[in-house]
Amino acid sequence: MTGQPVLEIRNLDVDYGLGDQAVHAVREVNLTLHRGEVLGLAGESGSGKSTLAYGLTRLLPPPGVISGGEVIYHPPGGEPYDVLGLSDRELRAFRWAETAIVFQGAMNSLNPVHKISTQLTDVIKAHQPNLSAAARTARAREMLRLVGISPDRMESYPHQLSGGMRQRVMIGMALALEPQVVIMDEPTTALDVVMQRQILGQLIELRERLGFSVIFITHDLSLLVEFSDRIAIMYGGRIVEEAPAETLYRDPMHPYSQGLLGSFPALRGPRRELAGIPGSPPDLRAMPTGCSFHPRCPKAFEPCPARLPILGQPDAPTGGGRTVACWLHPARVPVG
Amino acid sequence: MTIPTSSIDQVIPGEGAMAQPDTAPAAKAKRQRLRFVANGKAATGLIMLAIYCVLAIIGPWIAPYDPDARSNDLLAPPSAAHWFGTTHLGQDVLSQILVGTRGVMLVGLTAGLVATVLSVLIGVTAGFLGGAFDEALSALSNVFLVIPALPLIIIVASSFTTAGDVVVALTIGFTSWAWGARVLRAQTLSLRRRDYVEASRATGESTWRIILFEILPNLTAIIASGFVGTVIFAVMSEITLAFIGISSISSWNWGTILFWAQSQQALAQGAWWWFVPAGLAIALLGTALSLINFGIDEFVSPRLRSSGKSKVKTASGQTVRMRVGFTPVLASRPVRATQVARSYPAAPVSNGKVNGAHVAPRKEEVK
Amino acid sequence: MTLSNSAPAPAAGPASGPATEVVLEAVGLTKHFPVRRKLRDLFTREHAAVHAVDDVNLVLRRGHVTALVGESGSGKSTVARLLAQLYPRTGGDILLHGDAVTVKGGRRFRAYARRVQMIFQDPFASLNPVHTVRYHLTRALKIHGNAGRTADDLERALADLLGRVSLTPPERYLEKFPHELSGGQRQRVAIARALGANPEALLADEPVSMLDVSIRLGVLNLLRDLKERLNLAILYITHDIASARYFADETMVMYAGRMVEGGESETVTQNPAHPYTRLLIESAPDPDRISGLTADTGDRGNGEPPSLINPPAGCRFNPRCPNVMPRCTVDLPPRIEIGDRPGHWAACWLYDPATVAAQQPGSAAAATEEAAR
Amino acid sequence: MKYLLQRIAFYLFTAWAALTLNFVIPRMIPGDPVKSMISRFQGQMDPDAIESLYVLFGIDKQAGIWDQYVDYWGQLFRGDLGLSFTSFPSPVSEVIGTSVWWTVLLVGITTALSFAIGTGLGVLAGWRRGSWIDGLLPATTFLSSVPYFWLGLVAIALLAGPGSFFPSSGGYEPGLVPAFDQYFIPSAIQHSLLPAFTILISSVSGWILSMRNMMVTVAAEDYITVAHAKGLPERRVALSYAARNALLPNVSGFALSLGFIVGGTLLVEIVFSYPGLGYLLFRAVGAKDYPLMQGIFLVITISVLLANLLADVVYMLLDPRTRKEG
Amino acid sequence: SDSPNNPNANQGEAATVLNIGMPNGPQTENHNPFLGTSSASSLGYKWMIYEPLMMWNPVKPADPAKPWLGTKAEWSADYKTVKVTVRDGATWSDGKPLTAEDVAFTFNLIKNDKALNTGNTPYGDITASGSDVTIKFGEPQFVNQNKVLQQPIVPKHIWETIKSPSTDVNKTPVGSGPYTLKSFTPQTTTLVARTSGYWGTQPAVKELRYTSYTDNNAQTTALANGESEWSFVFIPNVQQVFVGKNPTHHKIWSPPVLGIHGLYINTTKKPFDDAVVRRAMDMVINRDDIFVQASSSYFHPVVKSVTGLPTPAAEAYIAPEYKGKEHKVDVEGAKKLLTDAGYKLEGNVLKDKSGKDVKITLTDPAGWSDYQTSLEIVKDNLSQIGIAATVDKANQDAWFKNVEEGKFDATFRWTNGGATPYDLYQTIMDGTFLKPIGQASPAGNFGRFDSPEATKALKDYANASDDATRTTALNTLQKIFVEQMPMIPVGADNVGAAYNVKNWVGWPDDSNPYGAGQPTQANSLDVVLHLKPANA
Ligand SMILES: Nc1ncnc2c1ncn2[C@@H]1O[C@H](COP(=O)(O)OP(=O)(O)OP(=O)(O)O)[C@@H](O)[C@H]1O
Ligand SMILES: Nc1ncnc2c1ncn2[C@@H]1O[C@H](COP(=O)(O)OP(=O)(O)OP(=O)(O)O)[C@@H](O)[C@H]1O
Ligand SMILES: [Mg+2]
Ligand SMILES: [Mg+2]
Repeated sequence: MTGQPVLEIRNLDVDYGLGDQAVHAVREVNLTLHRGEVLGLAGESGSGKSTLAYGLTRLLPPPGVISGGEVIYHPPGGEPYDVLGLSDRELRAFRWAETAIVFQGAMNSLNPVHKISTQLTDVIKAHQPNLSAAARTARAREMLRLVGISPDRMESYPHQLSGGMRQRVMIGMALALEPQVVIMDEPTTALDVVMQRQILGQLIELRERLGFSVIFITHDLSLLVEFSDRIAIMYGGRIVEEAPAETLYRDPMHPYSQGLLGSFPALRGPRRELAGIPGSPPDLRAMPTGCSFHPRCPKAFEPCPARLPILGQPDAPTGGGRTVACWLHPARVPVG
Repeated sequence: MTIPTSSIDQVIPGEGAMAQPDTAPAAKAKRQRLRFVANGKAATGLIMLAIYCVLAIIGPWIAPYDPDARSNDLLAPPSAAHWFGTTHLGQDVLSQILVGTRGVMLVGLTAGLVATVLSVLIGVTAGFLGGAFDEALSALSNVFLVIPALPLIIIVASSFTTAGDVVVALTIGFTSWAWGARVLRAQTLSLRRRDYVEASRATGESTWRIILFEILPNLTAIIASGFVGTVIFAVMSEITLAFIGISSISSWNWGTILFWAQSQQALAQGAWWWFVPAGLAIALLGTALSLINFGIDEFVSPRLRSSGKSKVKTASGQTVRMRVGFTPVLASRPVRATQVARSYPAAPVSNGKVNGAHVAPRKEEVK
Repeated sequence: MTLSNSAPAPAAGPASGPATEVVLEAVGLTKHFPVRRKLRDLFTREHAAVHAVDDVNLVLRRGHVTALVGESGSGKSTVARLLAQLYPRTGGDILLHGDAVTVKGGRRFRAYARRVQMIFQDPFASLNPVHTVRYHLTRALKIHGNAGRTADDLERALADLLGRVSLTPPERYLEKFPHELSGGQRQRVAIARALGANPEALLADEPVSMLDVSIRLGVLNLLRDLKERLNLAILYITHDIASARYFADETMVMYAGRMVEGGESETVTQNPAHPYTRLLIESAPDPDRISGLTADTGDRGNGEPPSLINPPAGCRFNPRCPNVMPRCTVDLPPRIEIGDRPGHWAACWLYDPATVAAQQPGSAAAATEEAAR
Repeated sequence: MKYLLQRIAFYLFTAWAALTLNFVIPRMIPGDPVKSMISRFQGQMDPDAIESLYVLFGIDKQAGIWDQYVDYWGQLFRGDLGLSFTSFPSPVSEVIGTSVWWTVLLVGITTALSFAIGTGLGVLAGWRRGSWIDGLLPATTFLSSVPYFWLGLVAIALLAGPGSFFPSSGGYEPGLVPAFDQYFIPSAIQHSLLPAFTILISSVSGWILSMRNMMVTVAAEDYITVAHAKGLPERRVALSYAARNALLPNVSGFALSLGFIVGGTLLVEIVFSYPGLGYLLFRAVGAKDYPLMQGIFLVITISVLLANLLADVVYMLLDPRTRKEG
Repeated sequence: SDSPNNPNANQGEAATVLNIGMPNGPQTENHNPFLGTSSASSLGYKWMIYEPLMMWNPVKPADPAKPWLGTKAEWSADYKTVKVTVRDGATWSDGKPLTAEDVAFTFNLIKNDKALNTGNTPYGDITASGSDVTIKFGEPQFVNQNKVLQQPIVPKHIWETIKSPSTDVNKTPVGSGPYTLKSFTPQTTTLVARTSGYWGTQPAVKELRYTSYTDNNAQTTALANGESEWSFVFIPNVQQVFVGKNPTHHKIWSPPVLGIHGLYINTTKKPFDDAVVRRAMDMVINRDDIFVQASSSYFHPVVKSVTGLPTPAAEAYIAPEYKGKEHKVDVEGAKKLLTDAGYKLEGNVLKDKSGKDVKITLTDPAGWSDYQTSLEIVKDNLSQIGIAATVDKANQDAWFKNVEEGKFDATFRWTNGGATPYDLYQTIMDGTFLKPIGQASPAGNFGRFDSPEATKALKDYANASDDATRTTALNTLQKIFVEQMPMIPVGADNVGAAYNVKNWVGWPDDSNPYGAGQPTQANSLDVVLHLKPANA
């Protein structure tokens, strides 16, 4: 099922502001999402994960602008096209039907003044205007059942639901049109671990049934390792490493990835030695030259401050399907 | 004559500010305090206000004539000698406006000050102490809020035997604190629960120090906005009182000028110069204060800030408006994807070329 | 910053070791928040209350970190605030060096605050944005008379304080406003402020949950370092049970306002006894459990924590508990020693010898016991 | 429901406080209705009439303040507001009754209209930030700072000259008898146009500004982004998601402004000699007509309270969150 | 349509309507002729419905009153009794005859209800016999004779059933006048001529429309555009605003009456206790400027005579020694007067005898624009003789109180008006009103003018039983006034009108001052009865 790309992000650049004032929050990101896979996106706060997610669907609020790149979408059986080149009308039709998004705060994602049913059906109405009202309601009920909420909560207002229920409603809503891609931006950070597991479990189960692809964003690496097929690590607006989850966990190549993994105390197994990442995240307005991680990197050596490492397949024969941007592992085949 | 509802409302949009306790501005307060002045609207407003303040001080000296002095140019239209024309007694309207500025500013500022002090005292105490105290004080301010202010001011002002500037200012001040108190109470209530207040309590700070040094500084924007709002209201009320002949102000103010113009039926006599300058002076003062308020609003709620440019040029030379929901795309051409393929020839689109004319398909077509 | 802190000597149980003088102790601590009372409630019969904390016993020892874990809303912060005397309590006692203390404000509160200090969860919220680092620290020093007599003394005290939390050189930080600092730096300032009082006990309420992954460790290591150097008693509150394992000597688990399990950290995390602790640990993300999304994890109850206004009778976990017994819905389980390690206990009928025995005959035994009462 | 009950309790309390204030204030006013009447006639009224007027108005003897207070409430419950001094012995309720409709119709309709237009434009301005409507904002700010009455004066000067379509004063053509017929209604409308425009122009900007700001604030909410992400038609996002939520805080503003109808636009009525309640209050104050003042103030206060109550109900209907708990 | 507003309903009769306006604001329906607060009094239409016994012309106060419902009135020599003969043949609009009983009833009604006795007249016995009514008084009524006989008479058969005449609104007025009520709205009251039964000649005006404009502005506009044909209102710049709009038809007529406006001076304050100072002030105050600028060249006709008596109304009363003596501004004369009396003019500052600067505060309520204007002019004038004046704009209530209690330096105020100069002088000089500073004297003598001689002269005038005594007393009063100047007269009250001669002619004017022009005056009925269609 994997292998076929569904979404290709090419050289995406996203800025906040214009001209000299611009903050380059996402730079030259290349990423391919394959059909049916869960792609994890990790990195610490401010590394540009959300910006990337919003940017590829053009949902960034002002002053965000997309300053370059393209996002090629491959509809099943259709001709691929660039999402960034769609007109407003086309984009509206594209949204939700092809890519749905689940945002971090479910409380704020649901319109407080409309009932759940309204919010579930209006998206169906917008995209499938020919469907009868009854069919829409039926579909909405089905979606609720799918995410484990009793359909008699249809007529509730968001504030009448608990945080977990709201989040599940959002997931249900995201799946209502059976999109190819679901982007989830920290969908569970506000929730309890118990609840978090419950919801993610449900999601994975649904993916198995419906076959959509997921971009899953969080900075909790241990969560990602457990849940995703592939993981991309972001740092300072760039992807610094990308690999299958297991590979990344066992053998992170980029020092930043190593640092991230070393920061998590493990609950089980032998007590590991914890090594944090010294220093603080870079200021996007004044990025370090060369590799932006070099000021914090314990293994930095002479090319690091000077030249930017390119994301590519590392030389070392460490198994296929992984890329890294680090001078320790110079690229054999650059991506993009 | 009503307070522009927008002014204070926006500081706390509904209960919004309470719902999202820690927004960026709180964290960046100090730096932005200066940026507030850099705000275009606020700066314009402040400059205008400064001019008014200067006029309030030096007005009587730079006035070309004694505002009471009669001349033989009865009801003369604007001329070189009398820029704003004269009244039915041959008094110089310009001089009256200049001399009248002081009274207006004085009453406005005094009333604003009184109302602000009251609203801070009542609002912050109620919000901080809570309990029965809070219930009583908020009931009080709610009552004052609901009781219509202008009629009340008219009735009260007309009840004083010597309604001088001070009395008018105090009357206005004492009847118009309620709105500010309510806003401040709500804000204090949310501040009181902030960690830094709790933290300073845990450090062992005394209650009054917490109110004065931890809470009040964080309310400055709201207090300032309330102050400006009340000043607008006070100026309008004062002018109204003078205009309908209720306040017995011996000195000139713009309302007095309008009163004379109205009672001498300046309109019927075609003496537009008699009431136009005073009205404009009021309107411009009001505008200045409103602008300052907008500045404060934008400072408090950064979303209201118009972020520099609102239009961007894309690579193809098209101008696109920045807006929510549709992020502008600068580099790739906005129209057709075929051109994308051409400018990035390496794009490894797996099955053939990118079809530029392709429109996002409907769901039905996909299935 | 890469402090290689291996686990503390695992043999050192809470009862052993010389440096375990008790600083602060909570006995039967209880806090009920009245549900906001309106005028009309004056006429209703009973006042509803949030049972935020019920009958909590806790001991903080010198040079010892006690972790308090539990899900959101289980009452952890309330416990901390009660210990800091920021809330009046509904019941129970707080013993400082064995003496019951109740202070509300004024001088006695200051005296208490000098010995027990609290660090708040959110470093972004716990520093007043309008004041500089200098102001925050100076106040902490002045209030507790640690500022010395002269301006020089003060400078020295400030530098010392910042040095203790590794913010050096001090002059680089003193004049900064909170927004000019990173999260980790802010949390350090908050800790420095607490240290300004020169306390014996530090109540750290989720001191790292708002911090970024890479910074967390630094702050935690700092706290551990302080514990060791200053011989502080630390209460470490978190809902991240993994960090409790690494950082605390002893771990207590709270559920819906009650303590449900306690013991040495390693024991509690590796051999959880209470069903809730088990659920918690199972739910925590675990990289080693790749493709571990088994169906059973998804179906642990409906995931809804109980209402604290009308908490369930008996064990509060009973509506979600997979091992629920009839007795759980009736009787409140007491602390029961598990016996695997000294000091490991759980408030669960599963470990009651009587229950264990009665398990086989079925619910009849429970019924007879019911009758006996 | 509890929410509503609680609000009603609040309104009852406020009404009591306002009514008591209403009782107290005129008693603090030192003026004297008889003297005011004499002064209005400047010498053409016999000074000997003073005494007979005191007797006539029943203010020649004073009851204890508490008795007066009790009496006052008694009268209120009987719906008796006393007799007006200026048009003695007409009951205050009757005097108010003749003018209240003018105000309610003119200012009420105008305020509602202004709210509707202002909100509509505000929605547009807030939604399409940076479009041409934003260019109007400075002008709007200026207009909202202009005193109503001055705008009225200018309007009269510019538009209501002799032979103009716009009459400069009054509520209808003198000589007409108020009736619902083809002569009176057009005349009444014609007379209300200028005052209405005046109020509209100077009040609409306030709504535009506040609604715009609310829209801008709301447009940055997550659920708006979600609505966009859902690919909903722009109209639906703008109206059903953004405007619907942005409207909520303005509802109470609208209620307050309904309350200000009388007080706030008194000057428009003065300038246009419009026979409404505000003008009546102005005259009552001038004539020291306490009963009338009390009556008007009462009407104003009650209407403010009712408007607020209404706003609460509307708010409750619009915002499901308030429906749950208080 | 049967709408009252249908213009066709009145078609062909357009010229039979007279539009009268008053700037009194919306009215509430009240046709009670006894109450000054009723709409009938406020707009003046009570005089069209109810008639007095005698029709007195305030413009020529010394002329005898015209018989009206009474054919003659005989006063006793001491003016304590009057016997009125009631006209035969007058009927009420409900058809009942008007008798002496009605007259006696009316006066008894007033006598028995203090609230109705607006003149505070000391009524004694009132009896009717045949067509005669005899009214006795407790005091001589020489100065009040016309006021008494101006009382509108009401029908006994209706009013005896009214329980509380002082609070009744008299919804369906029944009077003896030529008009009856047709309709009432807060803005407009319409009267129509009786078709039959009126004792006098039928009026040419068939319908009277009284419109109450909300204020002076509205009234002025209505006059200027011809909407309103008859009114009494202050019009600033009247020539431009009203007359100039249509000079052939728009007329203004403002005959003075025996009541004046002027500057009261507190005679207890130094140096204004010195008559020399007051006279000097009088000499510099420019009455003409005030007339032109404060009263729009008509509203308060200049008091020219040095005696303070307005002419021509008081022509007949002016003492021989003052006949023709008119006030003139004489700055030099004033300065000489002052320096001769020991005052010093140093540069622009007048020093009193003790060497102090002479200063004065002029006060009047803030809202009274004509008085305020006058004060501004006075202030300017006084500066010519070095008196530094400041104008204080007081609160109306405070002003009232302070003036009555004598707490002022100088203030513009009116005097009472009457049928003789008595009321005028009484307000200024009567020692019986004299109260210490701080105690209110509401009826007059605000300046605390203490002259037993004047007090005696006033008393003599009111109580005399022969004309010679009265003349002597009045001459004495004039002499005191001129020499002491207790109050500086400026302008007179007027009872004139602004009227439009496009449709109706026959209005009183200078050539034929047969009555007051003001539509609310008692003799307005006389004016209406004089009107004839312009094109007839
Ligand atoms: N409106 C803006 N103007 C300027 N910079 C911005 C703006 N919004 C975001 N940024 C910056 O862009 C960078 C990327 O932000 P983004 O929200 O994508 O990070 P993230 O990886 O999602 O972080 P988190 O984990 O906290 O959600 C951050 O450094 C942030 O400071
Ligand atoms: N001031 C208060 N008034 C009423 N209820 C309160 C108050 N403070 C806390 N509570 C309630 O008490 C319970 C315990 O709250 P507490 O903050 O102690 O939980 P917590 O374990 O610290 O949660 P978290 O992990 O989210 O910080 C919660 O249900 C909370 O709603
Ligand atoms: Mg993010
Ligand atoms: Mg907490």
